[in-house]
Amino acid sequence: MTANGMPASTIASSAPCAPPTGNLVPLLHEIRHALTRWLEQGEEHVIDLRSIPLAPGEEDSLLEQLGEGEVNARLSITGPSDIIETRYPAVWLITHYNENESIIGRFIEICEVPGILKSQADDIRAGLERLEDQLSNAETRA
Amino acid sequence: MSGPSFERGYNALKEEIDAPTAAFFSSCVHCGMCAEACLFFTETRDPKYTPIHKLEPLRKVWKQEYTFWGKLGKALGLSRPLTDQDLADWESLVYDSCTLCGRCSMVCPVGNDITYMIRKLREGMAAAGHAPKGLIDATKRAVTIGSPMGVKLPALQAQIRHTEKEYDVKVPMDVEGAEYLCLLSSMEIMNFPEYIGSIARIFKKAKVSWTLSSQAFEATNSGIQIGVSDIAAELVQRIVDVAEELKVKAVISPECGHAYMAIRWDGPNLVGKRFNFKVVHILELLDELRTQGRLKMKDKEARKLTYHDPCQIARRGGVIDQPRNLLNMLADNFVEMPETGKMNWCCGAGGGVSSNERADDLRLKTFARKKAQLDTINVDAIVSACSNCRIHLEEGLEEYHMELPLLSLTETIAEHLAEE
Amino acid sequence: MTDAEFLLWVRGPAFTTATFIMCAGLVIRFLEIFLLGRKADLAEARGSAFAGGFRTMFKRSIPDAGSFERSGFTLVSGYIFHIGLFIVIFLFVPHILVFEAATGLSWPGLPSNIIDATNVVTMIALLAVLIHRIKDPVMRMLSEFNDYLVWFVTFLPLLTGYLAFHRVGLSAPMLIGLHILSVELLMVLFPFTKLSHAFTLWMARWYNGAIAGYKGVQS
Amino acid sequence: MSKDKTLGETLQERGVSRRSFLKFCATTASMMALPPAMIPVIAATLEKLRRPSVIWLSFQECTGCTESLTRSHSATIEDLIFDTISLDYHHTLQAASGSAAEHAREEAMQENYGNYILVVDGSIPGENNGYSTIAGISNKAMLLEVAAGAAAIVAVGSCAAFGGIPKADPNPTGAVSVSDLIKDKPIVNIPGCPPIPAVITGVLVQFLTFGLPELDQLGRPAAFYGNSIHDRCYRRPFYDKGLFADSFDDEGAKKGWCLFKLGCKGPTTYNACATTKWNDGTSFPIEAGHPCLGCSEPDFWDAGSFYKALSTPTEDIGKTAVYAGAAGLIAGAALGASLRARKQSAVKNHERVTIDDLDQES
Repeated sequence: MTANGMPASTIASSAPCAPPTGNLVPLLHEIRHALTRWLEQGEEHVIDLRSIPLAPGEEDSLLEQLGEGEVNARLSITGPSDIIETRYPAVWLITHYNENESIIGRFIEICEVPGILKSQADDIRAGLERLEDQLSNAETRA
Repeated sequence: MSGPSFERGYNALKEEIDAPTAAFFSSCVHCGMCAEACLFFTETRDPKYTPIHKLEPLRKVWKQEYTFWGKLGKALGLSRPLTDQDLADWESLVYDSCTLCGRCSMVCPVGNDITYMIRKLREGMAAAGHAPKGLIDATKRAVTIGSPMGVKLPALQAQIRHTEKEYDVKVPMDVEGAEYLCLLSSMEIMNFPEYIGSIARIFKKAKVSWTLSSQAFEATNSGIQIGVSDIAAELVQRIVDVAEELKVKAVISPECGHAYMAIRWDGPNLVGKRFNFKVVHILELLDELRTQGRLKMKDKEARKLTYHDPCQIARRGGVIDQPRNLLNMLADNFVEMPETGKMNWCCGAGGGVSSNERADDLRLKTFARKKAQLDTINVDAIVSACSNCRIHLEEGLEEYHMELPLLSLTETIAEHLAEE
Repeated sequence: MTDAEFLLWVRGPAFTTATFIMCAGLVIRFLEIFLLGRKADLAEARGSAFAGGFRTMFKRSIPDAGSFERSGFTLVSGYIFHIGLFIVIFLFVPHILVFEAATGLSWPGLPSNIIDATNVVTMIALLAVLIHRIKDPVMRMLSEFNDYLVWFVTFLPLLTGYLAFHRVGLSAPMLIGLHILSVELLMVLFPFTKLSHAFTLWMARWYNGAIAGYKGVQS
Repeated sequence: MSKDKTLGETLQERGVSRRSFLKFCATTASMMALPPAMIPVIAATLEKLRRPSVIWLSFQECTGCTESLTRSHSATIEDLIFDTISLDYHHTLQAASGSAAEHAREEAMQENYGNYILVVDGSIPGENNGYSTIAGISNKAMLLEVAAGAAAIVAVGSCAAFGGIPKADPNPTGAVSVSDLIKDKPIVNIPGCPPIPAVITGVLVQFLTFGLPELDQLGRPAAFYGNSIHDRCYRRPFYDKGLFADSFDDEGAKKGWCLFKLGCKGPTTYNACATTKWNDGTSFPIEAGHPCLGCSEPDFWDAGSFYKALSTPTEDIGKTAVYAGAAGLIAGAALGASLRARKQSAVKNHERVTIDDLDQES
């Protein structure tokens, strides 16, 4: 067993069913390299899972191997988006859904916090306006 | 008499080309492997001695006469037709540097029988007047005198008298109804008369009914070597006439390999009819006598022996096992040369090369191949079965300062015959 | 003509034309040789012409030890490229489908990457053969335009096949089209060049073996 | 919605959050097969974009392309797309009809002359007006008229891009593609029968964001048509291993082996099906067990049977070989007879050679 509580052989043995494209292990290595680079240079990295040919089942297998960690956030932005920190800190799985809950995009981001999770300056500004409006309305009423 | 002419030669080549020739030329991919099978190339490294290259004139005629594209190319003036000068240029390649040994025909990966085609090319060369002087003279002697070496009957009779006296045997002559008509080569009469005594003794012991003929004792056939089937047929016909006249069951070819080829395989095709008698090589007959228990030896040859396969007997004639059976009966220490039997190297003098003085130097040069073969086995004596090979082997051994006795297989058997 | 139109043309009219020329040409070549005929042998047979011919047809594929020693390069490179050609032509699944389309016969193929590796080896062997042909005095003397042409049209499909498999440079339809076109060039030239040795050598070996077999001679 | 406001302003007005916009940019980049690093650039450009006018012309077509686009389930994205453009004329979709519709087209052309984007689906028939006219105007005349004022043309679907099914042999209407008629405008081809909806929208976004995209030899945006189906196919390892399904229900088919033998045109078909997939990324034909038809390639309809392997000849070679053999037999026999005659005459011309004939001197 590894420190993660996962058998060391899992990666190899749980290798996908159906025709393996062989892209799974390289992908995990890409994540490993990205983590190293983040630690050394603070460089962030994004992987678009759509851009990589994966056989049916391979993506599930990848998600299974990444697992779920401490953070699990759901955004409501024209259809939901799930931001999950995987078992490996700083490895984030971001899944965008449309309003019908169909997946329209899936990314792996290596960073402290995915940008989309942070509050955005424009939204903060709009929020501030709303708060001020609310307060002035309250004052008027009062 | 119209004399030789290019037209007659060209016509002869057109006559000679057949389906096998066309298949052979169609298949040659110019891989060059035949060169390494030819002792004229291996001993000189001169590319012009590549066997398939020696056939260029014949190939040209095939291409321009018997292929659609070749004919078209010739008609459009795209390819140069064959000229008399081409034949003249090729004369020495076709006669001096090919012994018709057939080794190239064995290694060709696409299966071309190059030797078969050289024989055909010589037909055109001779008709065009491009045969070597030595061969022409030998052929003339064969036709006019009855032997290429000019041996006449009295000479043979003298040798017979000498033999009968020395070995106390009778040499039957012109015996009608004998089982076998025995043929000789003039070299045997002139250079190796012991051969006559040897067969006389063997046949006496083995109780073989045989005879010589005063009308047709010569078995060699210069017509084949020079490449004139008309003359070759005439020479074969003499033997056929005698064999039929004496009502023999079979004709015995002498040791001479080329004579065997002439009478056994080419003979019926030259005269255009099947023989009503059999033709056997002396070694075939001796081996048959051995299996019948009619050959009894008094002792064995103590020397370490090897056997030189004459090309026309072994590779081209198919008599390979018989001499070995006989040698194993005769000797305890018989060893093979490397590349033996059907792949043996020619001595360098067959196919008319020995009758062609112009080729003498080249012939002796190529003997280096045989020397190299002999050097690997270190024997006490060489046995062979072809007077032409024997003469050239002796010359070669002398040229290369090798002290090796050279034996005739038939004669050696005779020497070891049990007394009774 | 777009790449797709080109591919359709080589798979359609061009392939039909090439097939017609090759098949008709080979039959003509065969008859051109065969109808020259040969005289019956009147000498008493010692062996069987049929057995000899049949044996030599196959036995001549295995050279004697002496030839291996003396013509080793020619033999080894020849073996490699001929076996390579056989594997690449007959054991690549897309090729088998072509034979199946033409004859209805099918057989199992090899994995594509093995074919690819074989193709590379075959090309290297062919290049070696070419260099040998240019450098060896005997082969240089014997060689004529036809020999180099035959080399070229044999090499070309291997090269275009490699490029098509690895999609180098051009679009896939163009690469596959060029590959098929190079094969069509080979097919068209097949009956009229030394390429036809692939068929006539069986006749040549047959005749050689039959002549020898009749005489009871080993060949 | 005003045409003068930037997209950023419009979205803000509608209360679409910045996060939503970032999500849109991320999924669009993914769809366009752009590296994730491009997401901020897309965001910055789109934000400042003013909605251009779009005129959509439909000629000899089956409405499959429009269906593909509008029936797509990823409604949000397409909504956003249409927020970025002003679709001023699309006679299949628009409420107005008859002369009112044509009037809308003319107005849009006049207002935005030289700046609007022309989208075309369907091929254009030949000279005979009877094949297809709209409001009495032949397709060709309408295309030439509208194209004259367009900034760029997007040919949607295989018909507009390459002539498609109407152009299939023997092409009864004399159908041609947009690029056959228009030579002086930038044309982006989005072939497919139909094209992947996300690709249609993706190209539009890419076009609006970065201008004319990088095109291949056939005028297709390299971002979507840069790889063949075969190159990106998840069944590719089976092709490499030589494992093929021989029929639709054999073991190989069940195990998901390569469909090459069943006629898959993946190796020569350039499209994004294998990665973008269909129905919101659910699947694509090969994943559903059917070989690629190559519908986004020129003349796909004429490439022999859909189920004939790509490597095989399209015509009947077996029959050709038999005919060739017969022809060869006849020609060969005639040739052989003439060769035999030549040889016979040589035999007849033979003069017996005697010893006196041997010496050239004699």
